Formats: sequence, C-alpha cells, structure tokens
Amino acid sequence: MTQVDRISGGLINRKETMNFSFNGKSLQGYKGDTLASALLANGIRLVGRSFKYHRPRGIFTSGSEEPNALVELRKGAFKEPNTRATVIELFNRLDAVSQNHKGPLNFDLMAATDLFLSPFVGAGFYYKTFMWPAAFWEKLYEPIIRKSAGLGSLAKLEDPDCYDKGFLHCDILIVGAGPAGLLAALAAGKSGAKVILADEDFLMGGRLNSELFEIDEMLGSDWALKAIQELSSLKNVRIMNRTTIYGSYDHGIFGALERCTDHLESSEGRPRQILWKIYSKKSILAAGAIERPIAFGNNDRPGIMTASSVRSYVNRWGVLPGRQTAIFTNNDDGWATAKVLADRGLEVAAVIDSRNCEPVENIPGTLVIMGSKIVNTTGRKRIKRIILSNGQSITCDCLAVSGGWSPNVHLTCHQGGRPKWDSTLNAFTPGENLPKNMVVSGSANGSFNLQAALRESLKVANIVLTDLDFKKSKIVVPSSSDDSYESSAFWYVKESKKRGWVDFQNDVTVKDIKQSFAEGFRSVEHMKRYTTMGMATDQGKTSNILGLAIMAECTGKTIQDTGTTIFRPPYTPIPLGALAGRSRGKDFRPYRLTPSHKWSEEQGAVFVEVGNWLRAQWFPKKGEKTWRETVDREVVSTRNSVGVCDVTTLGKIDIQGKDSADFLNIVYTNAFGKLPVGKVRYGLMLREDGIAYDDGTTARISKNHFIMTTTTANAVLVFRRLEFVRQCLCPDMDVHIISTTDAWAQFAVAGPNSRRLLEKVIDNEYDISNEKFPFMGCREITVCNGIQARLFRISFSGELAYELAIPTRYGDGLIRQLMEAGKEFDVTPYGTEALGVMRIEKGHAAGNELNGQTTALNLGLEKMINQNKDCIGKILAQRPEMNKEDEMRLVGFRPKNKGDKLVAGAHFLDKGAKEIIENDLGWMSSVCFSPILDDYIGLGFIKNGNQRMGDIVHAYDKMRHNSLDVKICSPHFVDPEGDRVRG
Amino acid sequence: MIIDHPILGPRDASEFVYLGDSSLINRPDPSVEEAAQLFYEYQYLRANIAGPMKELWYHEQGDRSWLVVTRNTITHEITSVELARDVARSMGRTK
Amino acid sequence: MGKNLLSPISPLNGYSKSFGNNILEEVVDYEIFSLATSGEKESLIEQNIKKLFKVDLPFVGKSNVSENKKLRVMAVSLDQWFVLSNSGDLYSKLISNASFPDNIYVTMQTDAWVILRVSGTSALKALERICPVNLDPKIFQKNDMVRTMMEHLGSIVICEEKDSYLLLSASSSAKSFLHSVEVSLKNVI
Amino acid sequence: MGFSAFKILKEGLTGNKGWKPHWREPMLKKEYDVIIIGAGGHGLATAYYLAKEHGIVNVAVLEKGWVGSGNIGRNTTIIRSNYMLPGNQPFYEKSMQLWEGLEQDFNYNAMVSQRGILNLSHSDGQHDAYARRGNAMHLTNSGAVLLDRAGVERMCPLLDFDNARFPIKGGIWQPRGGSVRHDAVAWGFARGADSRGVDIIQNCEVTGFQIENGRCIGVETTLGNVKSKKVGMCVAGSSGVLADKAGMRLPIESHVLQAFVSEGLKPIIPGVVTFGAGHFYVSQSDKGGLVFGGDIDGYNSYAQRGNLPVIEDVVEGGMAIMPMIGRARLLRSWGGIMDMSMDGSPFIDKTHIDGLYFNGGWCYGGFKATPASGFCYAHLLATDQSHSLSKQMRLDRFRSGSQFDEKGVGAQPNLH
Repeated sequence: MTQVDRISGGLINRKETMNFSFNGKSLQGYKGDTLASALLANGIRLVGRSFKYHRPRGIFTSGSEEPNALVELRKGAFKEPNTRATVIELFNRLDAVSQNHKGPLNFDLMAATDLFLSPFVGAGFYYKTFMWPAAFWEKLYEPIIRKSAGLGSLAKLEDPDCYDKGFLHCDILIVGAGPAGLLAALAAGKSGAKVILADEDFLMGGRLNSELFEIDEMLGSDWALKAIQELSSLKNVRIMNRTTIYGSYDHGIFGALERCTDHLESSEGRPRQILWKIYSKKSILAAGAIERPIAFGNNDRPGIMTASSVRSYVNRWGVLPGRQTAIFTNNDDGWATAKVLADRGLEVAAVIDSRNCEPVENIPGTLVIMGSKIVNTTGRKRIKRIILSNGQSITCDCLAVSGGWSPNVHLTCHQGGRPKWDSTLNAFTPGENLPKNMVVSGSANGSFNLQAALRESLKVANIVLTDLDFKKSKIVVPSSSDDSYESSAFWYVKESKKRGWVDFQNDVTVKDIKQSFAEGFRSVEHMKRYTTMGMATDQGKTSNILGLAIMAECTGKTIQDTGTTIFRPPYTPIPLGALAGRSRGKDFRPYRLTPSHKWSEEQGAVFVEVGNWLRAQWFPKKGEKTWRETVDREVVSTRNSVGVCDVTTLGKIDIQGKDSADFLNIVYTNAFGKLPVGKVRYGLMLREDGIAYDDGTTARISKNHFIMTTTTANAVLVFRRLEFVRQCLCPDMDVHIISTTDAWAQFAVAGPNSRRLLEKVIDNEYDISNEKFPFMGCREITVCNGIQARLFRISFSGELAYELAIPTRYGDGLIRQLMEAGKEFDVTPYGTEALGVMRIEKGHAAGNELNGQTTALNLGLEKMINQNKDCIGKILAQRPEMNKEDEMRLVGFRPKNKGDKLVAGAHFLDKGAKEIIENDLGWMSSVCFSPILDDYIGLGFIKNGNQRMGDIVHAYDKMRHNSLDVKICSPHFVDPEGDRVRG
Repeated sequence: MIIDHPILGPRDASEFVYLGDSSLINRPDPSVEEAAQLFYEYQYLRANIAGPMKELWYHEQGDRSWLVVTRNTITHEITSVELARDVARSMGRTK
Repeated sequence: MGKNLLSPISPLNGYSKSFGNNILEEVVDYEIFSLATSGEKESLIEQNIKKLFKVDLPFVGKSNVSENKKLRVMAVSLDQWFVLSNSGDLYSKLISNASFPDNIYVTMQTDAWVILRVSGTSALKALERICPVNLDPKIFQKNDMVRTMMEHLGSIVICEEKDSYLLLSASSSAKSFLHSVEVSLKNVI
Repeated sequence: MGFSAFKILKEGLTGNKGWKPHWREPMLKKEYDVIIIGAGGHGLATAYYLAKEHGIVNVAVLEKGWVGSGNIGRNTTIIRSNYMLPGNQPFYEKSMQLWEGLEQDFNYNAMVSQRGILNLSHSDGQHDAYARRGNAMHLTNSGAVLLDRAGVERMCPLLDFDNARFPIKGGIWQPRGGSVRHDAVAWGFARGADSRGVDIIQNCEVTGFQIENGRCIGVETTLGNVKSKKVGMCVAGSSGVLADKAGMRLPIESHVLQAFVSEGLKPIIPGVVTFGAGHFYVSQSDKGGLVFGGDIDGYNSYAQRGNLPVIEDVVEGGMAIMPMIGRARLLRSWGGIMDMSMDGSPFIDKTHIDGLYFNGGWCYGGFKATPASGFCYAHLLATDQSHSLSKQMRLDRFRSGSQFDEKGVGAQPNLH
C-alpha cells in the first residue's frame, strides 16, 4: 500500500524509508515520522477503541497529550502497552497493534456496550448496583468488570531491557525547546551559565516545526535549527532532546527521563532509558501549551482532531489528514489551519466559528459560517458529515477543532502550586506560589503570541542570569510574525442531543458531568472521582478544562471558584523499569561477603541472606541427605571436639578517648568503668523507651580503648545511636568511634579442643592456658609467624571457646590454616544454623527474642540494669505496665511427648483453655532440634514463665496444624552450670 | 530535598537519616523526682509543628555529623542548618 | 621469626581492566588509618601531622598530599582524619612512637576499604551515573574528596588529578561496588 | 432514594433525569448533641454508627474541605485483618466483618473485593514471625494460611523465583484481605448518615474550641460557633494542628506517605502482594491500574507530596519481586499526611478535657480500620465508655507503659 495521504514538504527524510506494520499490515513511512503521522500518511484513521464504550477512535493530537491513539508497541517481552502513536518515532520493522477490542479493530464485539448499555452505565452506575445478592459481587459482577479493565496488556515476561540513572547539576534548567526555551537557552548559554535544555520531542523547536512562523526573516523551523547548532557549540550547554522533565521536587531537583533507544529497533544491550536527577539553581519553564477540543455530539469520531495538529501533520510531516477538512473553532487560532490548507491549495470544506464576529481570515472559495455550532457528526469509522445547529449538513473527511489553548502549567503544580484562571485568555496560567526558583515564559505563561513570547523569554532569562550573578545577555529579541490571539469562553454545544465527549479515553461525556452535579458531586475532586474524568493515561491534558467549565456552568460559579485539580507527577507516564534503574534482580541491593566466603564456596556451603550479608548456613558433607543431618553433625562435633565459624558479620566498633568508659556506662545498662584492661564484658543496650535494643561483648584493650561488638542486624543502628549520644547528649566527652566491622576477619573457635587448636596457629610467645588467659579475657597477639591479631575468650555456644580476629586480608588464609591445623581434632566448620542450635541449647537470646518488643525483665536480664548509674532506657523501663507480676518471661520448652516437633510462632494457651486471643499467654520464639538432648527444644515468652517451671501448656499452632503440649523448663538446656566455658 | 551542610555545603537529603524533633537533644535529668513524667514527655509527646520546625538529621553517608535543621513542614523550605553538637552545647549539655 | 604463613588477599585480588581509553583498577598498596581527637585539640593534630608526615592539615572535604607524594591526609569530619599512605608500615611506627600524644586516637582501617582508581576521559561521565555529588572539575578539583553514597554503598571519592579518581568503599561489598563502576563505564563508552 | 438495578434501568430509559444528590447540603445549626470534626472515612463512619447503632442523629460532621477529602480519598484501598497483638487484632477483625456486610448495610456498592492479601517472607526469622502472626489471627478466626515457596509460586507465578536478591521463602496469605473502592466508602457512609438525619457541613473549618473550666462546650468555625456537649476530633493527618487549638500535645507526628498508580492494564495481579525484604506492596484496581506504595518519606511533613528517593525505593522493590512490570508506566503519584503514632497503633479515647474526644494516630493503616473505628468511636461518644475492642487504644498508654508496638521499633514514628 502506498502512502496515499503523503504530500510534499515537511521535516522528514524521504531518502530513508521505514517499513513498519500496524495490526499485521505492512506499511511504509519515512525517518522523522511518528507512528501517528505514518499511519495518517497511509490513509489509516481508525486506530483504537475507547475504554468503556469501545467507541472507534482515531488520532486526535500530534503530541504527548494524545488520549485516543494508544497502541501495543513491539513484540514478546518487549511489548509496551498504552503507547502513544503520536510520540513514537518511526523505526524500521516497528510493530504495533491496536488495543482494547474483541475481534478485529474495525468490528469490535464489545462495541455493543456503547450501542445497548450506554444509557445504563453512565457516571457512577456501579456504586448503585451489583449489591444483590451479596455473594454475586465477588463471583459474578466483579470478574466481569475486571475482565473489561485496562487498555493494553503486559507481556507477563521480565523486561529484557536495561535502564540507567544519573545525576546532573546546572545553574539553569530550561524545560522545553520551543521558541521561548531556545531563546532563553541562547541568552543563558552565551552568558556562561551552566545550562540544561530539555525537550520531550526528538526534534527541538516546538511549534516552530509545525507552523510557518518567521523569525529574523527565517522560517521558524530553520531558526530553531540554527539556534540548536549554535547551542551545541557551547560547552556549558547540555542539550537533551527525547528527554521529558516529568516532575518538579523540593529545592530545585527535577526528575528527567531520557529515551535513548526507543527510536531504534533494538537497544542492543545499551540502556533503553536514563532516569536523570537534575539539581538546578534556577529553572525556566517553557513547556508551551496544549490545544483543547470542544464538546459536541459525536465529537470523538476518527478524523476529528485538534486544529493545531492538522497543521502539524501538514507542515512538519507532509501528511494530509483530510481531503475535505472542515474547521470548528471558538478562537482566532483555528483559522490558521484554514489558511495553511488553503495556501497549499487543499480543500477547506468549511470554517465554522462559534463567535459572532468578523471572519479572522479571508479564505477565498471557502464556506465560512460565523456564530454557528456543530451539533452532530456522522461516519462511524471515519467522519463523513457534520451537522450544524441550523440543521445544515456539510460533507468532510476531517474536522479540525480548536477550543483554545491551555498553558502547560503542570510542573508549576507539583509542589502544591495552584494555577489561576485568566478570563481574557480563557485558560489557567501559572499561579503565585511557583516552585522556588522557577520562572515561566512563553505560551506556558499564557504568552500565546510569538513576538510577545520571545520578548518575555529574553526578559526572564536576564532576570535569572542576574540572580545568579551572571552578566545580562547581549542578544536582542528577534523579530517575528506577530499575529493576535482572541479566544472565547465557549466549551460545549448545548444544542447537541447526542453525547458530546469531554474525556475521550475514559468516555466521560457532558451528560456525565451534569449527572455528577445532579447527584451532588459538585467539587472538582468529587466530579473527577465520580465520573473518572482526567484519570486516564493522558491525565486530562485535553479534558480537564472542559469538564471544569461545564461544572462551573452547573454550579453558577466562576471557573476560578469551581477550582482546579492539581496536576501530580509525572508529567507523562514513566516506565517502572526506568524508575528502578539498575536495582533489579541480583543487583537490587549490594552483597556483603565474609572473608571465608571463597573458601566456603569451595566446601559447597549453603548460603543464607542475613541483611546484605551472605553467610554460610551449613556445610553439607557427601552422603548427608538432609540439612538436619548436616547441622546435627556440625553441632555434635563442635561440642565433642572443635568447630570454627565465621562471625565477621557482627558489628565491630572501635571506641577511644579519655571518657570511653563513662560513654559505655550511658549506652549499656551494666557498668563498664571497672572493667579491667584485657577483659571482655557482655553488655545489654536498651532503647530510651526501656525496650531491649541490642547486646554484645565489649573488650578493654587499654585504659582508653574499647572494642564493642554488636549484633549483625543492628551494627549500623547502634553506631548511629552511639554518634547521637556522643554529639547530642554528651557533646564534651572525649570519645571517638569508628566502625571496624570490615577491617577484621573474626572466627569463633569453639569446643573442648579449641585451645589446643589455637595453640597451633598462635605464635608460641603467647600463653593462652586457662590460668594465663581465663574466660572473658582478651589480648592482642600474633599468629602464623607475626601477623597481628586479637584473641577474645568468649563463648556463644557455651563451650570452651574463643574468637580470633585478624586483618581481613588474612581471613581466607586463616580459615584454611585453622582447617589444616585442626585435622587432628577432626575440626568442623559450622554455619549459622548450628550456631543457632547451640545458642538455643544455651538459652542465649538472639534476634527472635530481641525483637524490639521485649524488656530486660521479659528476657530475664533485669539484673543487668545497674541501679547505681544512669543509662539510656533506665527510667522508662520502670513504668508499671512493663513490670507487672505476670509479665512475659523467657523460658525453655520441651515437647511433652519426646520427639514431638516444636515450631516457632506457636502461641501458648493453658491446657483446655478456649482458643481465643483473650487466653493468649505468649509465643514460641525460637526452636531447634538438639542433637545433644536428642529432642526438640524451644525458647519462648510466656506470662509468669519463671513461676511455672514444669507446667504443661498447650502450644497452639493452627498455621501448621501442629498444636501440641509442651513443658516449661529452664532456657539453659546444656551445661546450665557453665563449667565448660571455664574449662 | 537538599540540606545545606554547614561544613560540606549542599548535599542530597538521601545521604541523611532523619530522627525527629530536636527536643530529643534535651534528655531530662534522671535523678530528679519527676523524672518519670519528664522522660515520658521527652520520649513521647511532640509539638508536631505545622511550619518551621527544628529537627535532627544524621549525615550517615557523609561526615557522620548530627545536624539540627530548621525546615518548614508545610513547604519543606530549609532556613538554617547547624551542627547538633553546637546546639547541644548551647543548651548547656556537656558530658 | 620467619615469614608469616598466610598470604594476604586484597578485596578484588588486584583487579585491573580497561574500558575504551579508560582504566579501572584496584589500588592495593595503600595503608589506611584514621586519626581522631576532640575538637579543641585540632592544633595538636595539626602540629603532629606536620611533624610526622610533612603535610598540612586539610579542611573538611579536602585532602593534602605530602611532598614525597607517598601520603595523603583527608579530613572526613571535624574531628576525624584518614591517612592514606604507601610508604610502608606507618601505622605501627606511629603507635609505637612514644612521643605521639595519647589523646590522638589512631585506628587501623586498611582492611575496611577497597580502593578503586578510575581514570580516562570517560571517568567523569561514568561517575555521573552513580555519584549524586557535583564533580564538575570547576568545583571538585585536584585533591578534593567527598564522602557520599553510590548504588546503596557508602563511598569516598577523591580527585587525584583531572580525569583520575580514587573511589573507596567497604571491603566486604567490594564486588558489588566494582560491578556498579564497571556498568557505569560500559554505559558511557 | 434507594439504589437498585431497577432504579438504574428506569433512569436509563428516562434519560437519567431522576437522580438526586447523595446527601443534603444543610445549614449549620447553632447546637448539636454531637459534633464530629472531619468528614473523612472515620468521621463519616462514626456519624453513621452514632445514628444507626445509638439512635443519635442530632449530629454535625464538620469538614474544612469536601466529603472524603482526607486520606480516605488518597489511599491504596487495602483491607486486611492480619495483625498480631491483642490490642489490635480483634479490632481489625471486627472491621473486616463490618466490611463484609457494609454494602447491603448502607445500600451503596463500595466494591469490597476480597481477593486475598499475600505477605512474602524471605528469611526463616520472618517466616517464624508470620507463623506467630497467623496463629494470633486464628485466635480471632480471621483466617490465615502459611505458604511455602511452592505455595507462593502456585498463587503468584509472576513473581521472581529465579533471580531474586532476596529469594522468596514463603508467605502468609489472608484470603479475606483485599481492596475497596475508597471514595465510595466515604460516599456510602455520608449518604447513610445523611439519610438518618446527620448534618454533613462541607467547607466548614474548625478554628478553635470553646473550653470552659476544663470542659469543651463547643467549637468555633469559619461558619460561626456551634455548641455541643460532645466534640469528637477525627482528622488523622492533621491531628497535631487541631489538638494544638485545644492546647494538647500528642504522641503523634505527621508524615507524608506517597502512593502510586500505573496506567490501566489488563488484569495481571490476583490480590494484594507485599514484598517482605523491601518496601513495596501492590494490588490492581477494577480499572486495571496497578495501585502500589511503600514506606513513608520519613520526615515530618504536612505537604501532600513526597520526593524522589522514596519513589525510586518503592519501584526498585517492585521490580525486585516482579520484573515483568518493567514496561508498565507510572501514571500518577501523590501524597497523604499520616498521623504516625509512637508505637504504630491508633487512639480512640477521651482527652483530659471533658466533652472532647480523640480519634487518630492511624499511621498508614487507617483505611482498613474505617468501619470499626467509626463503630468504636460512636460507642465511646454515645456511652462515654471505651468499646472493648478499642480499650487499649488509650492516649495515656505511654505514661503507664502499655504501648503495643506491632513492628517493635519503639518511639520513632517514621520507622512504624
């Protein structure tokens, strides 16, 4: 098929033919076309179906405000639903299909909705029905409604493209590269300011590319081209076409989306789009304006489009939207379309101006009707005829409608700014409270006349430059065409019997808005919500003002008093892939790896995510069938001989200064002042509200030097809290903290043979016998011939145990050395699971117990709150409701019947008590199978637990149908006297 | 948002961690009789100002300093940024 | 005492790779330690740093390099400084030095960090993709340093000279950090 | 005017000329038995239940904006009763039960849609916590199912099971969870209250309280003064500002929560899905938009808008569990102001001023609570006794130490 409606001229490259397909039909266009212009060139007018009534729809605009022409672009995983044909650059092998219809586009079975149901399914109908019988909503009504939901469909496959982000800093961000934006950029750029000029279009110039304006005796589009060439030569100017400034945020930060490969057949692995964060000192909004439609009977037929887009298609793309084009306008600008067509010798079927005034242009041989209106149109899949208020019928195949222009004030509203109504322009213009450091110029500011826009643009640029201490620009306002713009407050044709569309995509009609009023939904927000006007993918860019005006008429208020709906970001829809950028899949968040990670991988360890850390969970051996088998072995051989575990992930904080001990006294509940050098002490931290926060050991290396360890989960939070105490609560303390978590590899060496194993790697001048290096000792030593290290005699497992710290770079070497040296003791590496088993066997609280809801009393640690000193949380921990007689207590649990499987998360009820939350006594926090006791054991909180040793209670677990009786016991299952650690 | 750090200059707020009302610097004296009441008010009651509010931000991804930022909670405009340590001292806190 | 039995491994095993005319490499020969002292005693640090390292105390956000280029001092906060040195075991010398004041607190940091050097004409464009701070050469000049966050990771950027930057980040997440810089370079060349 | 299929049929055939306003626009009287400040979901529900359950109809609901202009008009419409603590779970279960009969009750289709809510778990600890939560839910007959990875995959095959940074270990599923058409809830309660005689006064801002020797006897408004022996505050989000007019300091901070909706898409997500290792939850509206959100912005704010870091964080979370949404587009983002309380739990209580009552502190969980909140607040206003379901939601609980903190993060509102 040839391009039947392609005419001469335009800013397209006819040497580069592009093959593409629409609904499976192969077509051709040129480089520089949009999908919309190419479709029009190929004589295609029907391109989609509306949301609710499935009305046939055509291309209505030539920009990002398009409500109708949405397609599914590309194939397979690359499919992009709801893509505006009017902004898609044509590329070779582009593949698009229309959306939201059953069967072929030109015979949509769902169209019946329009023909038969429409009287019943107007605004808000579903709020009034589908209620009886109740059950039918879920089972019948809603599934039907949901089936009709949505327009395009996702591929249900992972987005194969990649995206990137970036940060840009500038003095002045200029939004929009039309005449106003370009001139401002020239002025600012030449004055040396760091400028970013962004425009959503691939071809900069704005309306200059669609009109036949003259600037400085040049055709507007040529002037734009020259300006851009000039700007590209300036190093301090960054030109960003295909870039939408989608949001304005606090303190001069703007969100920008740059489309890098959307105009290409394939991204070839490069980022498809880049989401920029632009930090600007000042911004100039020169985003132009959007032409509005007028509502009249059947004003939504294919072939009806805004008057300015008819000019765009003719002038910019060399496309003829219609062979007999009628024009319906309420303002002077509509006449420009008639002139453009007539000057090219194209047929203008008629010019209908709603105003009773003199014709604006003299267009020879054209039927001109002043003060008349269109009440109806015919032609289901393409307009055939228009019928005027006086009954006159005029044949046409294209209708250009101009309802006046609306400045693009969106970005001025993103920070709560409200536009103000201008009753001479009949449009909303930027209000008083603009985002800080933003100025507006050109038609975005209501300066619809080109000469005025240029004048304003230069003025504004100079103000901004002066504010930023740059010298004023020397350039002068270029001379340009200077035609007037008179508009009228005419919104819809009252005489129309037929439905007149306001929001094309969501099928909101004049009637719907009037009904909304009739039912009491009279504030704009109510009307929007009740009719869904302005909520489609175009966010009401073409419809909001109309709807507002109609509601104003109903309420008898002015449009200003009727109000406006605040525009919210983004200006145009942004792919979620772009907002996520690189943070996807495995790159969602960084990995932290332990020093023994590589070695553990070689051992075939199974890893587990602990925060951002990857830790070895267990080390399976050949022949072991279940993880339990592996973990049981790791526990038994550690308790029987010796095991090694990488505990590097625990937070390590270096604390130095003359006041370090006093500092620790404030952050810990227990006292550290008298802790001798060379000793370690277990410490408990509370939140100021008296809830247990974190625990760990702190060692005193020298008088003014401590090393604190925190739990893995709280390392960052504790450090933050310490800085708060240091800077905000005790600003004059001489204490300094720095994290050394990553600086030291730390290994727990546990079990009866741990000392003998360590003696083989520690340099022999260091005596670690029980006498010389007793429980809770610490000292700086050297290992493996003079490598500095730190040794702590502390135990989480309850065995004779040590933690050996060594500079991270030696961590890999050390684990291998320990395994080598430990062969004779059959040393075993153990993971977090065995670590957990052994701590439960010892009744040590961990994350499941220190869950931010438990007090020292709950945990049985109340004696750790030193009564002779202050500490964070001490006062509020004394509140009565947290110290009741029957408080929850951490105790141990055994199954009543040996071998019964305990599970964490079970709730405790007294035997025979009704299973209701009022009888809830507490919960099981941690469980494991203890290979030592050959039975399941658990830790949990239960009211009065310390008074109920030996009681049998019911562990309720409906979640896993595993309710059973358990016996309350001491949480210290293994070696309660603690002989082993001191051995 | 951008916080104009008194030493480092303007930095994106995402480098900071927010705590809340700067009155949290004013930790009561635990030794006085009405300590329970004072700590209750200190920890739980907030002016929750609609307008310029002094609040604590921590420059975790920067110089680790705690700042007192005066920010309008209606417009988000920031009018002053001080080092919390200086503020604490000016409130008479020492060791 | 004989040579130690353990072989040190740097976080990225001495990684080095070129991207077009840019080079991304791990810097392994630096020793890093922190110095801290309470505000009022700044002069004390000043004298000692000058005396020991022959370098002036920089302002926060700046770094100074010693004459012999072997040592760089950065002020990471009002009361904390980082020393980067590739002149042997300076840390031990320092803490064993009796005349070194006991209210200047030293903490070993070498193993806490991975250091990358990204250099070449696209280095700045690559950083533009991950660094929120304005690194415009007019503003961020030779020996300037900044501590910020890139791709969810705390990091320090130092401008060594035009088109050459040192990037420091936590050693445990070195691989993820490297990945994010690599991707940035790939995306801009 | 009752709504019915017949009514719609009749109107449809007669040009839809017979529709009347859903509620009156009455004049403000000089005195009422009860004044409720705030015609948001909770305020309107309170008026509705005052009239319906307690026969108290001489009630005014004063609204500074338009009906439903508060958070009822800007939330992500999720309902669930999957709490854990005794202070919360029975209350939210009551709310769920009220939702289930609501539409027939107030003759308005709010599109209550119980398609289920799924919370994903990514670690054993999280799985245990969900088990504890689920058992608490069973103790109130709320229904909950603990799913393993395979169970989640059967229910939601579109999640990332192959390449996730934080692999999905399982989840907890409440089949009765779902979503409701939020605006319709406000309209339904308004219409129900109005038809029983309650005066809903829009564009009427309360500027002060009339307090005489410790007793509140009325309010000052932009439309004049109104007397009443009982005044109920119900303006979550603005509680701090309103309470300040009564000289009260609250255990509440105001924070902004952003919400997001995508372009309309053919159905792809079954119910509500919540990511356990990031900050993201999503459901799909009856119009096809993906409605999603995440954490609050984290700083005190009364501006109904947020900033980029949280927007990116939320979408990163979304792409991390369902990378197939990459080519869907964000259509609109907006912000609402939350009453963030010191333990993440709400307040329905008397104040220290006689005749002045307080309802607020709902954090970002207020929507699902709407019916029960109105039900219990009405009970308190009518009887001066806390309803047993809300007896722990006291204003002075922090003084005594009876706070109840589901998340376990303590007195830092921006972490709840």
